[in-house]
Amino acid sequence: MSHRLAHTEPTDLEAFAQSARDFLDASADRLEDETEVEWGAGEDRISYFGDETPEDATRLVDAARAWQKTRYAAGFGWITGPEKFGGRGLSAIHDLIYDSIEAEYDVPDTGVLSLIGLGMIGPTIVAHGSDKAKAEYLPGMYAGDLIACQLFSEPNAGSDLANVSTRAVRDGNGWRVNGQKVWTSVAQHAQVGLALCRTNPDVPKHRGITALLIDMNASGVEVRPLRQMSGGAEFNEVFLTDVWVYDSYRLGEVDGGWSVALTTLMNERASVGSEGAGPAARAISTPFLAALMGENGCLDDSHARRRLAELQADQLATSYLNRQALDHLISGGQPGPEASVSKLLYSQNITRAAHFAAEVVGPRIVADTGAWGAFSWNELLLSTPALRILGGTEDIMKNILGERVLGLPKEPGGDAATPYRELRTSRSGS
Amino acid sequence: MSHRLAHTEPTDLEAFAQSARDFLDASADRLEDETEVEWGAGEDRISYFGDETPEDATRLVDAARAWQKTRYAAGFGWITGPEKFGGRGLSAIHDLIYDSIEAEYDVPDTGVLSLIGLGMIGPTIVAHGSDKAKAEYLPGMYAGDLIACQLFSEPNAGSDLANVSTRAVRDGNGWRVNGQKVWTSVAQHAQVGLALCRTNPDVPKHRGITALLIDMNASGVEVRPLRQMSGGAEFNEVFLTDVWVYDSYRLGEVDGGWSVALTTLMNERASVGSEGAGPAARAISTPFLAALMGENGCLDDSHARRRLAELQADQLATSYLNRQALDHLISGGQPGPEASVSKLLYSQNITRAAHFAAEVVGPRIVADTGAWGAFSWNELLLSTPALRILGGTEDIMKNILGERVLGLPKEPGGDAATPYRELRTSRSGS
Amino acid sequence: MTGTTVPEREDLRRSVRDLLDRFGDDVARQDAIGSESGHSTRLWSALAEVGALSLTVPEAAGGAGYGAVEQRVVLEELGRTLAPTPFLGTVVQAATALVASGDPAAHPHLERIASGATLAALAVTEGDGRWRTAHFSTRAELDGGTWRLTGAKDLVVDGAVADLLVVAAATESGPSLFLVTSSEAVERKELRTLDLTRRIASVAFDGTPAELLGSPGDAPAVLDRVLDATMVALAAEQVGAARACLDASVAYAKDRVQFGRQIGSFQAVKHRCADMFAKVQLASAAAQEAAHSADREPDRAPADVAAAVAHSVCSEAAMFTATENIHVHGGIGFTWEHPAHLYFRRAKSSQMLLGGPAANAERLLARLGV
Amino acid sequence: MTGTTVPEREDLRRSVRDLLDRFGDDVARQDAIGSESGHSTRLWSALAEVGALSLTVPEAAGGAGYGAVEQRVVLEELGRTLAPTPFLGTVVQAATALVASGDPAAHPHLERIASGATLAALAVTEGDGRWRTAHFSTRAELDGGTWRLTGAKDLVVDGAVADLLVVAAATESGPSLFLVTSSEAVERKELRTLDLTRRIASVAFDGTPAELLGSPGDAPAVLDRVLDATMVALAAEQVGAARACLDASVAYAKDRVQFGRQIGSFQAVKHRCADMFAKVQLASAAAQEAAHSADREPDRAPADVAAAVAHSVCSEAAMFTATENIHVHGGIGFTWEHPAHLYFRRAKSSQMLLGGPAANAERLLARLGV
Repeated sequence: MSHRLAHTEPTDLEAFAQSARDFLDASADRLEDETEVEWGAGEDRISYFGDETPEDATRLVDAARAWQKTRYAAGFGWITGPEKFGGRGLSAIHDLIYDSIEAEYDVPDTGVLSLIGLGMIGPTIVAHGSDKAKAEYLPGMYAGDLIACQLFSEPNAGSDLANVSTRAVRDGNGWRVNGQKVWTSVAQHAQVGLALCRTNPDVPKHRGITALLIDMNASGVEVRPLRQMSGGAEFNEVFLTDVWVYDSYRLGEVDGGWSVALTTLMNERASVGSEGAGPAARAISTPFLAALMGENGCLDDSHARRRLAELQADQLATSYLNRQALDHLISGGQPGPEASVSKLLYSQNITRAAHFAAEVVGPRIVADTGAWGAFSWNELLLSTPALRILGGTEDIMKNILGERVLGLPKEPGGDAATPYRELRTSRSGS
Repeated sequence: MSHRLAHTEPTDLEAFAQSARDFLDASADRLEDETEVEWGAGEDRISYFGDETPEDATRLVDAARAWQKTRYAAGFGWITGPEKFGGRGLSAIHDLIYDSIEAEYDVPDTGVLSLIGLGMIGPTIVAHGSDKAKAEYLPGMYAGDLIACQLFSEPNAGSDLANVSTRAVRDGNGWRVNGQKVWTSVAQHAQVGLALCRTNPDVPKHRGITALLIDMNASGVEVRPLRQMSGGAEFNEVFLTDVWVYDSYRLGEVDGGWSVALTTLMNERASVGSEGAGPAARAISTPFLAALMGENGCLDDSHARRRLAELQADQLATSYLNRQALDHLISGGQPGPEASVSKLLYSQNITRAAHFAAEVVGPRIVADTGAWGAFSWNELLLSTPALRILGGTEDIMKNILGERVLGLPKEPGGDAATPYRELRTSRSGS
Repeated sequence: MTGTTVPEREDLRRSVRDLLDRFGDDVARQDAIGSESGHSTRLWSALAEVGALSLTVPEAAGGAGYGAVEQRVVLEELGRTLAPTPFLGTVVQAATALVASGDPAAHPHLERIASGATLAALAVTEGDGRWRTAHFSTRAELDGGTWRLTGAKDLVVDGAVADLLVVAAATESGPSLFLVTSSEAVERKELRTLDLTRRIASVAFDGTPAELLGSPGDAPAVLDRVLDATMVALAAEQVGAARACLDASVAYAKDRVQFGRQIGSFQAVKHRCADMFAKVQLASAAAQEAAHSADREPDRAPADVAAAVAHSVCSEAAMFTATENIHVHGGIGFTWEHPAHLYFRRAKSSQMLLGGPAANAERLLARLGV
Repeated sequence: MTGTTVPEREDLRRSVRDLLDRFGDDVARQDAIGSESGHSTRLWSALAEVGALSLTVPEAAGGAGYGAVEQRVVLEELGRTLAPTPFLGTVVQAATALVASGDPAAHPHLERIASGATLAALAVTEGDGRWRTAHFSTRAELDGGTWRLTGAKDLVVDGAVADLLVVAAATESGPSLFLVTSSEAVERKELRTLDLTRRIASVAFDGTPAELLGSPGDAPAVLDRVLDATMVALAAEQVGAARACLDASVAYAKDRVQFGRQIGSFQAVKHRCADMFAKVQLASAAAQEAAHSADREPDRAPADVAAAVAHSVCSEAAMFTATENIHVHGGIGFTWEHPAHLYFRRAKSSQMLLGGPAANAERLLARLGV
């Protein structure tokens, strides 16, 4: 899809777009439009989360690294980064343009590097890191050598992220860190992690947190895979036991980690809306679902047709929303609340699609009889509860929309002014 | 429907049931089972709220009074009432048995007397009234001469009922009352109203309310009909201007009106579950909706069929729930949370049915082309928003279920301890 | 092609909004609802004056020659206030049919529509009220050089006030469109409506003299364009109405205090408003896409798909926000005096006018090739 | 007729619950899931000992001669804990078929089922997995006085562990039921299942020797009874599971603190729990009605209608509460280790096992005469 580039120095951007096309033409094949579904051909796996064997996972990570290396070398690996640290020094608009052009090509999925590391941790290091930290990590990350993860959530700090209890205490010219992190994706592949640590328990929770870059190979760091209900282990628990970190790997001020975290989260929210239908896009597309209905003898059933139509109307409208938000950014607009809305809609659409497909499949969803494209819907179905929780639960997203976008009043009796040490915690502790 | 009468002195109850049947056989016709729908026959009005002409309304009130007089004379007008005031002195089980037997007969609808007056205000007078008030009002009410209404809600006291601002101040051997009540059904027909009044603004809101019986014909009482969105005026506003009331018409203690109100509300909640599908029962029954589908050519449409089936499954299950709750009471059990659940389900079922019917009707729901059973669905459709609000909003019912039934904690920062005078109010005042 | 810039459209919005603030408040709306014609002729003249009626009329017929993108601005504002006007019947349905017919004889009519001098309506549906493009039982026959119409049309939007009727009828050469300008042998009946802010009539013809519009057999193609234009127009209106409901709920939730708190601080109310907001955002995206693709902008969704998507999503958003707005308002929200029910009525009416969700689902699937 | 009083049934519930507390906790469940047979044989023996397996077996066959009302107690408890057992295949499906066949030759099998000595399963569905009572492609033919079965059955609940298979097959006299007790020419394959706490197998026959159960052509009538018994049983199980999810959510909402408050004090969580409670109450009423009407109690709903109503309402309640329970628990709720997903899996599986909502909607309408 090409974009109208009005309002923003068309010539420069057009030249940039052309250079991106030249690079991609030389380095990758164009994707072909999939309008025909060949039922029964190929693998019928329909997944949201990865569930690869360790060997396959390594292969995919290697491919991601290699493609990042290639585009970095060509000047498209870190378009918005400062030139001093290996970036191209161009605008976010250039970045969006490159992404929309790259989406037309068949290139390796670089999510393992880009979703967390390059998309969220990188910009946070740029904004808050010491020169030493920047120089040490940024070029390696964007050259595809280093993978970064986000050590934020804890068992008692989920929706209430500022409630982190992982302790960092001063120790010489660094910090000694103890605690447990959870829901850490890509930790098993990562060389570096950004951790939120409690450094002052005597002030309110938002004001006693410090952000530290942790070497994931350091002594005391233990990564344990956390298996999710759909079967795979997309996430990890990370145990930090007397992990020692130089102070120069601190981001932001001591006790000023909350604003560092906000930088990271801001970049997360901005990325969510653009993901489209994600890994399950093909499976919940009109042609695939229509083929599924045909295969199961209900292509003429008015109930199934009605549900397909309603689902596709909502999915298409969501895609219009996302595309318009991107157009808006490309033409120089500020990001709006579309990302939060898009996240809510996205999880609703996929959930409806998965239940719809299960119903079309009928009883063969219950056990694997070997029929192609039947039992395979389970993996997506079993991922749907997570979509309402990950990256901010539905409840939290609605609070954000209600309070920050619509200006509705907060709940009374918040704990933002209570010293962390005096806060109430869950009885069972997890 | 006959009830199994195990566990509670079968002989006495059976004799009572037989006497009720004898009375009803002599005084009324049996209802015939309506299983066949004759499409296009008779009136096609499908309403939840009444919307009669004043003449029709008077005729219906007269018929209700006459029937109440008849059954009172026969000893079935106030089965649970104290004999001293004209009641029969029997148990609530006898009452339930009589109701379930009367439901088999074609008798005038006595809702205008019984829903509020006999069902809620009467028991409150019995529990909290002076002997003078009891003697003056109770026999008249149960003999069908007096209609009673409930003067509780106000513009700023809806969900937050204890927030009433209608003032009653001591004046000689009585009270002078000023204020405005709203959502008062049957006020236009009523001779007496039970009002909650603010008598002490210097204590928390629940502790400064007094309950007074107001003569609706007294000087200073003005009843204005309040038209609801479906067109009729089921409710009223009642303006009280310097209305004077003898202290002997006070119910309960001075400043003790909240517990009086709780007695009234308890009787409301108990009555809700038993109402079945209410006035729209026939219209949302399987035969009627199936006839509607047939008439509109979608009896074989799988989408319409699926929606009909889901609706009927939920409606039938709701009727099982109500019937089982009644059985439970008849066999001596305590009322459970079924009434609140039943109210939620009831409003959901009717709302779904009305929207379903509108869709089956198609574009003829938009304007009255004269087709029988088409445009007429609008009145029910336009009543559905009220069902989620009246008698406790959905939100309040869910708070009750969450807090009182499931034991979940209340919201922090309530105002139950703040003196009424210091409470925050809405800026616009309504 | 979009003929206007975003700032130009915002200017248009402001001028329409100013008008509606003056002529379309609650009192004016009640007056219009109760009036003989069902709308304020002063508002209609004022809309003509700011050019709101001529946006999509071709330049050749004295209009601005713009498209759905510009008209959307007007419709959002009309939807926001529910100011009763004959815009849908006259400017959307009848004028689109006149333009789509390609008949130069339609130009004088379009000019008069653009200037506000003529009100018009499109008479298509019959007995069951369902949109159709063929198989009309209303017939036209040539009688000594004059076409004469016989038959009955139900659900004619703005049919009672229309000076000009565009009528679909069967002929020997297939379904065709006719213009009726006289009142000879025309029987009109204003119907009771669900939506109190939009008038609908039935119209019966009994040998009524009529002029052929375009060529015989043209009706299906023209009516297909009218259908899509109506869906795109309703979508814009629905977004305006849905946003009005959201705004009203948010304002009330900030103002209303119960239990010592603004009710908007309760999660039940806050999340209800957030859900309304999400629906409005989605609907707005769909309506925007439908308008821009109707105007054949590049890099947009296929116009026919976008129109059906918008009709589905915007109907749902309007219905949802209208329902929840009443709920947020509690008791006051379901009184006759409060405007909340007018949005509920409009939402249900617009959702059902073109056949309802079932018909639109099949329309969308057909357009997606399923 | 109900053969027991409420206190007697509460005694039964207590004894089953005690057993499950001992043999059916999280660890035991994990062991069972990972085991060869998919269940704990010790638990099965213990269930037999307290009489839980013989409730609906006729007295003539050594059972208690009770009905669905009593079995509902056991099934609610099994649903509550999701203790993996072959109860559905053996006691509900196979035993109901044996009883309904009216064949005295079934008595020894019923006796062994009642004592826990025999596990059994019913093999009905074929290729598409849909419940059917006729048109089987599996065929039975008489071969010198011995019936021999040929064909394949998919989705046989507890099929891999069953000592006794009740098989539906076509014969020249119509669809009939057969008993297979040998493993000669039987190929069984344990299938990967959505529901990890219930085993399902495919079974193939290739000239397998079998005994006729009842008379030729009896299968449709018997299978209709099995279908209703299965719906009533699943409903009871689903109520137990739904209540377990509600209880787990309420407990977690009281325990878990975020933002300095128990999360159950937030309306979003509180109202979610209230919604779950409403679903549980409705489902419980439907399951109760279905069980009592199945036992032909007077003044109850028609048994066939109540069974289909219960299957609809209880499936919905189980699915809803399982989904919302995960959501209330947040991240921990969608981990493999937490039992929440087992309820989600069971809920979807039970909802779809007999054809799913579409099939059940038509079933209900047929029973309502529509």
